[in-house]
Amino acid sequence: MLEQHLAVLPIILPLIAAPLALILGRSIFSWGFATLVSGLAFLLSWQLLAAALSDGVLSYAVGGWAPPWGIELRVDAANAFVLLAVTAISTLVLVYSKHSIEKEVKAANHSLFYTAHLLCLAGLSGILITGDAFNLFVFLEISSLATYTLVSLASDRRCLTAAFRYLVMGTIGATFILIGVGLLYMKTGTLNMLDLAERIDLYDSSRTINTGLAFIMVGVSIKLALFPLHMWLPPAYTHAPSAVTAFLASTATKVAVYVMIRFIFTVFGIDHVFVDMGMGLILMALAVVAIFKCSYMATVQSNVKTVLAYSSVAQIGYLVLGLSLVSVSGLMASMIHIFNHALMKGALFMAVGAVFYRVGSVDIKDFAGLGRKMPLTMAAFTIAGLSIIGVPLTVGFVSKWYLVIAALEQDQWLVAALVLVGSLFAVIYIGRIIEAAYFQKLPESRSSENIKEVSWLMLVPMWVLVIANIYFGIDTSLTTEAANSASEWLFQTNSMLENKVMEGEVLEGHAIEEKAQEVSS
Amino acid sequence: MSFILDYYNYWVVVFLMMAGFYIVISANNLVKKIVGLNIFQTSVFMLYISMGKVSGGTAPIVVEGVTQYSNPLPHVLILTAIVVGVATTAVGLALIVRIKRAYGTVEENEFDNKDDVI
Amino acid sequence: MNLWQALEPAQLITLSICVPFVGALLVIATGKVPNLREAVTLITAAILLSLVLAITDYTFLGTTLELDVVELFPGLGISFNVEPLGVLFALVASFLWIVTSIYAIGYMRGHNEINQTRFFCCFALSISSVMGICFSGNLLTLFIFYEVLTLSTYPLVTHAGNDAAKQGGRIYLGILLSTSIAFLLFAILGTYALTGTLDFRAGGIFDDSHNKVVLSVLLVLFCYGVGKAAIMPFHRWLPAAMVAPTPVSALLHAVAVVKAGVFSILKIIIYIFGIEGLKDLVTTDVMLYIGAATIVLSSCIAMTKDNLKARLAYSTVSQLSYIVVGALLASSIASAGAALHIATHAVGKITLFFCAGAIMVASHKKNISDMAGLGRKMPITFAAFAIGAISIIGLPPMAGTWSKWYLAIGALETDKFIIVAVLMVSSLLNIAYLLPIPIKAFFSKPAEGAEPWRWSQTKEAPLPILVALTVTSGCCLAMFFYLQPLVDLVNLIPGVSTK
Amino acid sequence: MAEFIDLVLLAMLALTALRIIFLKDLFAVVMLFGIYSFLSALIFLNLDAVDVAFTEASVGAGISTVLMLVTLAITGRKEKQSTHSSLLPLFVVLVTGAALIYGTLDMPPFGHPDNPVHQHVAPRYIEESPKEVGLPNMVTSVLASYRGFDTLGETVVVFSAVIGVLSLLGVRRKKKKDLESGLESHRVLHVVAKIIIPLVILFALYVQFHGDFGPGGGFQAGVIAAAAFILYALILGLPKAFAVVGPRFLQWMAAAGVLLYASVGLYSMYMGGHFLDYNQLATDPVAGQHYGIIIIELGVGVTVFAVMLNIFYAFGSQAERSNVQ
Repeated sequence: MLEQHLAVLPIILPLIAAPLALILGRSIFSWGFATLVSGLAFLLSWQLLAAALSDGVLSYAVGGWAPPWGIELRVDAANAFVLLAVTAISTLVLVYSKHSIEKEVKAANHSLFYTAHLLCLAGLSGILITGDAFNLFVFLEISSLATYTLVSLASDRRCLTAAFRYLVMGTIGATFILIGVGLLYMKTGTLNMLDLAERIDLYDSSRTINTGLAFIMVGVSIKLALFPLHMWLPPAYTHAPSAVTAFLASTATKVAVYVMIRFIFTVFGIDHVFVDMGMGLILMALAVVAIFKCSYMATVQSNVKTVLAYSSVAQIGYLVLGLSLVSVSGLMASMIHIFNHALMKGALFMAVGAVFYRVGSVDIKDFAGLGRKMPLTMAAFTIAGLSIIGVPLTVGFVSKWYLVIAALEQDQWLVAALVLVGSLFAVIYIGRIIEAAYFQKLPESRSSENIKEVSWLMLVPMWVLVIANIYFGIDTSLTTEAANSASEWLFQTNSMLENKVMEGEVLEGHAIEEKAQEVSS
Repeated sequence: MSFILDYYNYWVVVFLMMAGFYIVISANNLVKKIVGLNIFQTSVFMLYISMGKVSGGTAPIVVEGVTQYSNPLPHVLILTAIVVGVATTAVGLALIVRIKRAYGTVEENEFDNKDDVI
Repeated sequence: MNLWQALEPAQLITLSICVPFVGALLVIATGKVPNLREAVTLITAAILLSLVLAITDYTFLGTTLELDVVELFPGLGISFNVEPLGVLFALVASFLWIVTSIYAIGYMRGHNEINQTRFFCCFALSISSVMGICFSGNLLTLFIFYEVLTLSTYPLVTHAGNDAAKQGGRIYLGILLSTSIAFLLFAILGTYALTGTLDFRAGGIFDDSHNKVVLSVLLVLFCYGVGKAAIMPFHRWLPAAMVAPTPVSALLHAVAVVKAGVFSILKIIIYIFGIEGLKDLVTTDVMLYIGAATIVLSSCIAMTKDNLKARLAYSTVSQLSYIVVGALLASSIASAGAALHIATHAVGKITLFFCAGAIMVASHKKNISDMAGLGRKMPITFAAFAIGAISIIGLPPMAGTWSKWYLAIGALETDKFIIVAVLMVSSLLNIAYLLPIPIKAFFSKPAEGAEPWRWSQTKEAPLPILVALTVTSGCCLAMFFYLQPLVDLVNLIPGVSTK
Repeated sequence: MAEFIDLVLLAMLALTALRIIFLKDLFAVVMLFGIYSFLSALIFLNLDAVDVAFTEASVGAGISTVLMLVTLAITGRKEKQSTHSSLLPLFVVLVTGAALIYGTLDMPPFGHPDNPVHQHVAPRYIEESPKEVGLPNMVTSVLASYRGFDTLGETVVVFSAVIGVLSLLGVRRKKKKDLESGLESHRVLHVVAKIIIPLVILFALYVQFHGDFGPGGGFQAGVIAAAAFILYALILGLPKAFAVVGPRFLQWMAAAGVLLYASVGLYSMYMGGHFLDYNQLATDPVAGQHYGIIIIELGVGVTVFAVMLNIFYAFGSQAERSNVQ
């Protein structure tokens, strides 16, 4: 029973839990329930990844209607891997959020908060797993609406304008995706991604298809905050409640990056996107500019959450750069970084949230002297910060290693050098904060305040992520294996598509996928 | 001429979309931005419905003696999309109400003077 | 002298890295009881020395010690491989750690420093990472411990916590991390992309199939990537690091950290490029002359410094480039000189720093101009200073003579007369900026305006400090007469010979 | 003829959109938006999309416009002159528009029966759905069965909207009764309302259960039923409406609708099928489809009703608060 429905459960579990969490009403019940559900979703996605790694692909026809008539859910190593990261972070953030939320969100809204969190989780899982282009739009909107709500729940009024800007930009992005999907549908008559992939090649040079691709790319780029469409992200991350920022920073944009990968590699085909349309160069250029511009922006901010928000935009540059290299190793670098960056940013934002919990503000000057007052929190921040910088034995180093190796493989020596030079900015923006925490005295005005370490409920999730930062920085076998099979899978599917065009044969239904599976096994 | 007949519908729809899009990104008032967003989306709905139309067809409800129906799938998609649109609108308007209460204004250029909008 | 025969030889590597690490943890644990904490430090240092001596034994016996710890990337991980050059460096570092620990106890207490526990803990951590660098079996491992060393010494540099210390720390971390990430890591990744391996191999891992232009670029990247070697223009961090307490400057910024830098360059040249392979690269000469320029320029800068530690720092910059130049001369005898210079310069320079610290503790004087006549109050200190200075200059009967001798012969052999000239000029400059200090201290009168009541109270520094500096200056002398074990060790390095 | 109507409507739409761009009076803008919505509903009708037209009329011209008007009552009706240049937006729009026009050039011709959309996937809906699902309204079949997962998502989107609105605005029960709210003094309106409201609710029920055969369904029915209560609240004031259905109850209703929908899916899983596989609900697949669709449409209707009404409550109580101030 469970195995049979493994693909659909991670979506419907939080989906059904969300209204129940609302009905439960009391903050503590909703919290416990949401955490439990998210933990279950994590276990399920663990199973799902194991199944995907051993069996290749799981296809699930919702409603029993075979694709392309019904909606298909498709799980492969790639999305199962991202899903694992999303559910893991969600669970940890939920554990963390109990106290954090008590401080930052009005008591009346607590159960709404947990409901919205579950809705967001359901939306993100749906985006990852679905194999239907329009269904993706629906889940995108579920997660987006929940996200706007979550951002606007903070007590500072600035969260409202941030959420509004996010809403307008996000809706424009979603509408662009809707236009793109519409154009594809118009030319192919189908919405199933695999079916789309097969039919798009019949109309290879069509202007309509190209426009559709462009609109989907721009729409997704807004959602993943690719420079220069990132303007919504820094205010949203800065003013949202800390638990929300920790969750969003490590999941939402990653899911959007996956959507981009999904469309490029399994729908349009890399030849079409990168060779015919020349997107590779555009993406690469934007990614490099993002790395430099936003890393620089991060060094001049005074609010630590803004610093980390700009850092996130820069890190998205690394993700996009990896996939723009158009190679198995480049894609693998992106997949690994999706996972690793979630670990780093989750830990960093949790640490910052802990500081907010005690100090009530997260300006750099408020970090002065916290190294002594909150040793565990600041140690967590330091280790995760070193990970962002890319110091060896942390996940950041692993990501950077694979990305640079991938660039060098393509003889992109300049890009490789830029990646490394770009990461130097992290030394500055993380260094400023650490220096304030450890080598500045607590201001006189604060010495009377009772600043001490936060409760274990906040520390445990934070440290789980920190330890994961180190563990996966040393034992890279799990991430490497999953990312590698994910990217190989994506490339195989893609090359199958292209072979088909070359041989001129038209494969019906899911024949391509079966072929790809044969090759992989 | 047949070229124009084939495409005039889409062109006008594109114009409408862009009118909505322009309102979203140029309007100063937040309510007007939401109006623009709605116009933008409604026009996209028209794009979808246009592609579902079959000349000489009827609404996709089984009627005796009719063989040519318009395509029901775009209709289904747009039903969903309309709901998504109104949901976004409601949240957006709720945000505007709160912004008005918190800042005393809903004009974009007036925030800049008030230190808050990044 | 092998106390550890019961153990599997390869485990010695693990132990030599773990012992200081565990020592660091114990220092934290015993932080509340200073006497116990210091005892822990000394015992750890003694155990480490015995471990390294055991490893030396094995090296002379020809036993290969190898250890693969963990695989980070497919086919590539943290692995250790003991070779003679590393053993030489490990010997120097572990021996001087004991001496410095004794010194540090006297200094830190005499100076009433704050945060002593953090100090001793980070100190032990950096020694642990130095051991990692010594025994690293591939570039990745070297890089990892190199970064750990940078990070664990950062708190030592910013120890004082005031604005000057923070500024110094920023420059220190900024330059070292930046160069290591932007150049060294890039060079390592480039090497990996070209060859598919990062292992240190006798004769190097590059062969004729690799593009010489790319290799030339890689050489430059490696040289500058190892920022700890302080080749101009990336030398600014070393004077900046002088804000640290003197024991830190002594052990880390005269021995462990800076030597880790030049050691890395030497190791990369010998085991990655190969001494032979170096000869074909166009940038070898370029870097050689940059190194030569560094020698002369920083000696000139040193003359202008009145602050004793700053002068010593620039002297260090200059001396480090001797080793770089020796390595880049691409001759077996010059390389031997470079390797020996690691040891001889270490004992000489640490003596000088010890003296600087002793003066600071005893008389609170930092500037050379204030030290006139001080020699009569602190004869032992200034005598040691004179010995150290003569060793650095390279005059008999001090240790420094030998390494400079070999370097000069190497330069002559390769017909690089400019380098010979540079070595001569530099020695003259050394005389000019080092010898006047003890001479003035002994033979001049105190300057006008010195506070007489304070002057009369000045006496020699505390006993631990005197013990330490006597030992190191004794070493300077002893190594002139008894250098043979080290020479034997150096001769074991593939492609390197003193003959 | 149809093309001609289409052209006229499109021209009117274009005029409306242009007028909205330049108008600064927001009340007029919102009213024009209502008109725009109505016109597009007419276009949908003209293009055979009766269900969509129904929905657009009730949502775009109805609920959205009402919400915008309430918002305007709080924020004021004048847009101020923008200080920043409008050149950049114009440029962005022109580029986007040019891209779209470029994209239209390879589009299949409008209304042509050989277009890919009519050749792939859709034919099965048209030909088989009356047999497989057993409903004459293909839109309902596709909506509720073939793409039932989308519709579940849609219901959840609506649910998310109410979560957002409630967390932002909250519904306040008024404590003081002294202030006269609504239009209580207008006797005529009372009488008319009392006649109309039951009729509207009856119509909503009709739309709810007739959706299988003609245009309509849970979504439209929910909106219409909500409209009846909104009318009630407008005329008799929020407190009286709260007495009939309170906001708290509506929250539960909204949750219950989603759960009802999802439980059909879970039950079909329990019966051994896939999620939302209605064939499992009864021994006869077609009957099973019918049961499934009725229940999930009910779930949609309940949720949409509760959400729309609750959103109105939230905005309404805010507006009253600003009136008091």
